[in-house]
Amino acid sequence: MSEAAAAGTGRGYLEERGWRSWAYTLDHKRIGVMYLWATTVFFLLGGLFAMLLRLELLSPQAKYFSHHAYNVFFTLHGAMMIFLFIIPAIPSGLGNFLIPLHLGARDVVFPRLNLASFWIFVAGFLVIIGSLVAPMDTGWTFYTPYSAKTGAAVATLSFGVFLIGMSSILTGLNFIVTIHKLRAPGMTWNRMPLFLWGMYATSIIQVVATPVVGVTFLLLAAERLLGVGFFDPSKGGDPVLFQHFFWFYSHPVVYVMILPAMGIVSEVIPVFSRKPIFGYKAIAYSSLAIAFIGFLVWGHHMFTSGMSPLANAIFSFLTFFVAVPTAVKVFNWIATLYRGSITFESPMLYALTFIFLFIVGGLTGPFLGAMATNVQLHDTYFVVAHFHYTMMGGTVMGFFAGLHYWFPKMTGKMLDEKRARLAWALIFIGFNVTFFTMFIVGVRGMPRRYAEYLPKFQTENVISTIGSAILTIGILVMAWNFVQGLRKGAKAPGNPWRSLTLEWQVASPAPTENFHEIPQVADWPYGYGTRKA
Amino acid sequence: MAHGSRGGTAVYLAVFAGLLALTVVTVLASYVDMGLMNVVVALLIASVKASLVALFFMHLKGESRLVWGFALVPLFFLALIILGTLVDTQLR
Amino acid sequence: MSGGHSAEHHDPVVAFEAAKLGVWTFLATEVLLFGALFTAYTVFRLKFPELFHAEHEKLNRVLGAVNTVVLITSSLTVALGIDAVKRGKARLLQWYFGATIALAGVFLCVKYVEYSEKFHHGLFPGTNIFFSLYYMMTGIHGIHVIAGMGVLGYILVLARRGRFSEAYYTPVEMVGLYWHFVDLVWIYLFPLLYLAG
Amino acid sequence: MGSVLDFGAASAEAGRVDAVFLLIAGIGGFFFLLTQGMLIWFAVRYRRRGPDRDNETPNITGHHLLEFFWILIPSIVVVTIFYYGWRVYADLSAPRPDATEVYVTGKQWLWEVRYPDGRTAINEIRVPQGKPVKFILTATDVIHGFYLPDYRVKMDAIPGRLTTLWVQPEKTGSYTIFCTVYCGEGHSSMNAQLIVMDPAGYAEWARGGGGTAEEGEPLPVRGERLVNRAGCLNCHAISGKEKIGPNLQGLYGAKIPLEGGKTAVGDEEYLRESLEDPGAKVVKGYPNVMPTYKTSMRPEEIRAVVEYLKTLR
Repeated sequence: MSEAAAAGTGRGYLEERGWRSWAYTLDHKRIGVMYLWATTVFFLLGGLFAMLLRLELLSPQAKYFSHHAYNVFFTLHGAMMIFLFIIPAIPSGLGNFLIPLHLGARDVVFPRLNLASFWIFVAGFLVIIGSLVAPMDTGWTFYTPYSAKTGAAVATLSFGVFLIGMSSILTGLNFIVTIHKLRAPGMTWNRMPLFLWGMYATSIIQVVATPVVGVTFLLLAAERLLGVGFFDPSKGGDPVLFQHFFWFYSHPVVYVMILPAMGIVSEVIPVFSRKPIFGYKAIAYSSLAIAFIGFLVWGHHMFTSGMSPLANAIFSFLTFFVAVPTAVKVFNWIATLYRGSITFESPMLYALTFIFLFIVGGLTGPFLGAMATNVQLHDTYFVVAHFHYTMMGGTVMGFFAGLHYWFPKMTGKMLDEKRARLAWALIFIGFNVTFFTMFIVGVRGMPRRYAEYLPKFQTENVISTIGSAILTIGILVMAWNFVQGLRKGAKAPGNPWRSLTLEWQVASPAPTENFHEIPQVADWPYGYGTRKA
Repeated sequence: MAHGSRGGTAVYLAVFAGLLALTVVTVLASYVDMGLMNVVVALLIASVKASLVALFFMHLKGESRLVWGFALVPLFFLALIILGTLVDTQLR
Repeated sequence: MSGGHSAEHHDPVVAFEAAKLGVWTFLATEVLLFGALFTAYTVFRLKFPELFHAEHEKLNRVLGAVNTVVLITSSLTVALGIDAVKRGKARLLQWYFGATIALAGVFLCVKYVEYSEKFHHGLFPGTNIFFSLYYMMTGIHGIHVIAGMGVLGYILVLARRGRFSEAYYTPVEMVGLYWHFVDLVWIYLFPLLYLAG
Repeated sequence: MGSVLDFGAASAEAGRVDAVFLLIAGIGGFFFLLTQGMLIWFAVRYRRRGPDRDNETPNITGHHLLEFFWILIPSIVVVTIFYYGWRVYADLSAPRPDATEVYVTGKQWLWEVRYPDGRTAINEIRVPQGKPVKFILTATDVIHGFYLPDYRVKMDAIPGRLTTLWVQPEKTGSYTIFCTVYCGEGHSSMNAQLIVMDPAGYAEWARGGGGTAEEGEPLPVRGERLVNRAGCLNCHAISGKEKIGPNLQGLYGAKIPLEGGKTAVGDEEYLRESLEDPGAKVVKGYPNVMPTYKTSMRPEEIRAVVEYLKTLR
């Protein structure tokens, strides 16, 4: 693709040592790596809480923990996984690392702002830790009036989430302007790697939706501290208004999570199929379409909240149209495999797993979009299963694909493939055992967020817990593989996957300023197939 | 970079005068009881004022389509959150 | 939101355009930040028209109008300041931006008078929905005014050090955009809270 | 209830919801087999057969007609599903004449039931078979969710508002009601029963003033029944591992440390007061969250509960 992708001859970006070289760095790659470390910690913490939940659910009675402890655990599991892991992991972590490399730029357009976002993120995290003195027990959704009344440190936590949100906004802003202004010469919009399209759509959501949740949390804090009553029915307020504000952000934000992961899959599939991506424009524009439609559907979280019948009907109708661009993507990925020359290295395994699990997550969506079945399944384990199939089966698998794919570029080391495949197998089996049972128990009527449950639901719960143990072992094997790869992985060549995107045309690990000379781009990055069709 | 024009000051002063005049108008209008129209009139005047500020003070007038896009897109989402919420709260 | 260490920024036109897009994107965020408050206003205003009518009479229309004029004037001085530096009159910029900061201070003083008068009459953020809205909207706007004074002051310091000329005034223009936006929000807050009850 | 395949719908309307479910499951199943089948088939069929093949893959970059169809077909399918789901829901939530009205109030953490004739009950709703029921829901503290899985319906109970939910009971029996909106510590214990009675039995029960004691039933026995039914055991254990409130065994006659440093003697008056005005003397170390039973239990019922508690020495 690139005529003069001047292979970087400069020093690797990891060469400089000492904590100052990290804490004050303006290098997007280092900032990305710092985000990845931070989010890894939260992923493991959030996973630990999930394990505690699954442990408790072995028994129908609250056996190991008090109800309060259980409630705190699921709140922290949700809040950490959402706000501290899955929202920043791909956009801020991999996104930071890759966007300038993909664009053929030396850095993002506002490097200082980028560093500031990272430290705001850390500050938000510290505030959230501070709120643990009276740990949250509201669920990650913070529904009023409960969150206005509970004894937990809601105001503190709100402030922490506000800071995280600010970091997210500034990152999104930075990426939008970077993609507009720093594309290398010849890099037209339709020559951009599809990961960038995903990131661009994601950034728009971050910039537009996040302030709403920010101010909502401020209002919640004001409700507790100043007695403001927007959400308090005794003062004439409306608790459902909180839900509108919350979901105006929190529905689009699931696309903040999934769109970049879809971008990663769109990168990985052609490389390991040795074939051009099928339907580039359809995949690119469907990212924007998903981001846009994603804004119109927040009410589908509220069909049982006593919304007006018209609002119910409109939101249900619009919800279904998210399915269309999503289906288009899935069809295009599958069509890319057709007549390829497919190999199954770990990034490809995870990318294919993404498609497999995301199809399940996607096809269970219409049950929740259709009003009649939504009213039955809302707030049951069916929703939990659907959410985890899309977010963990989707986003997290995409994230894992990305980590395995770009590990050589980030570290200059190769991962052990055998161990990676063992981890993949365990994760795949464990995930399905854990979460598919939740569909069943949800259809049978088990509500979510229950510390104790009716004995008739026990079989499914025990199976699910066994699955989660397998899943955990798989993730630990994967983590071990990353550690071993960092310590003694074989030295990575510049382009181990024979990819055509720009980041692979420079040395591994990537040089400090990415490109010695700004590359000239003459073609799209998916020109793998040579034979006429 | 674009350079300031000599006519700039005059335009700014004219816009300023317009904004002052509209402020006076809107305050006076608020003393006339027009029922629901009071809000409509107040918002109309405010929107004219806001447009003046955006077009001239914020130089939107001479900007590229890209910047116009960046300026107008959030207004769509603003309308969206207000209307989407009202479809529920007004029709319950 | 000024430049960085990379080679791209050596091209001042790109840097200026990028900074401008950055600020407009930031303003998009701000629109939605206030957007949630405007939504709450609309919802409750339609729910409790009588309350809004009765309570808005307790606000001081004259002080509100004075503050409107103050903010509009401060917007003018910012615009004139930017115009001055574009024409190479960097010293004039300092005067205009100094005036802007002073006007922002006046605005806050008036706000302080209004708040303390309301507190004196027992009207607090928790009193009723109208005053909840009044305090939250003007309060968050007030925070923006304070932040604006901060960045305007920073520009003033840089201007004193002679950083700006007709060749380079990117930060001046960017801060100007932000300040106009603060004015723009008030242009809506004033009639919604003080006039159209 | 039964197995996964037997959906166990409690009414014809619930059966209609199941039909929507099955329709979506059918369509979903078809697309599942189609997409996963192609995914796996392509992955196996087109695996790499040799390094030389890598450069010979065909240069296919898209196909407009295919793209068109896989935009068009999903669009038609989803609109169909939307319409069907919306129709069934609209019928389910449409008002019906001659309904039995039941007021249900969610409180942390019990359901208070009030019939139009003034009778009240806790965590137990009795309705006659064959007549539509209109639940009028609200809450006093936080949002709760009123979920009847056997009828496939759910509606939130929101403080300061009334929401409604309709069901058409057709079979007698007892159906579980869950709280589905997270509401704090006792959320998962906030269950209730919907008891559908045959019309004759219901009429007799209604005439009897609602669950009064059988003739000559000793007070402690009646009290035990009330304690089991009124949600007390959601928050209090009799003995053993504590729940949200203090254990019931040994309360009577004990010296009880209170919040604020005082102590109280657990006599009849204390027990009565704790039922009618729970916030007056809160046992040290426990949250002041218990609702009053003053309105939902009659004085003789309170007396029966106290007598029962006295037996737990």
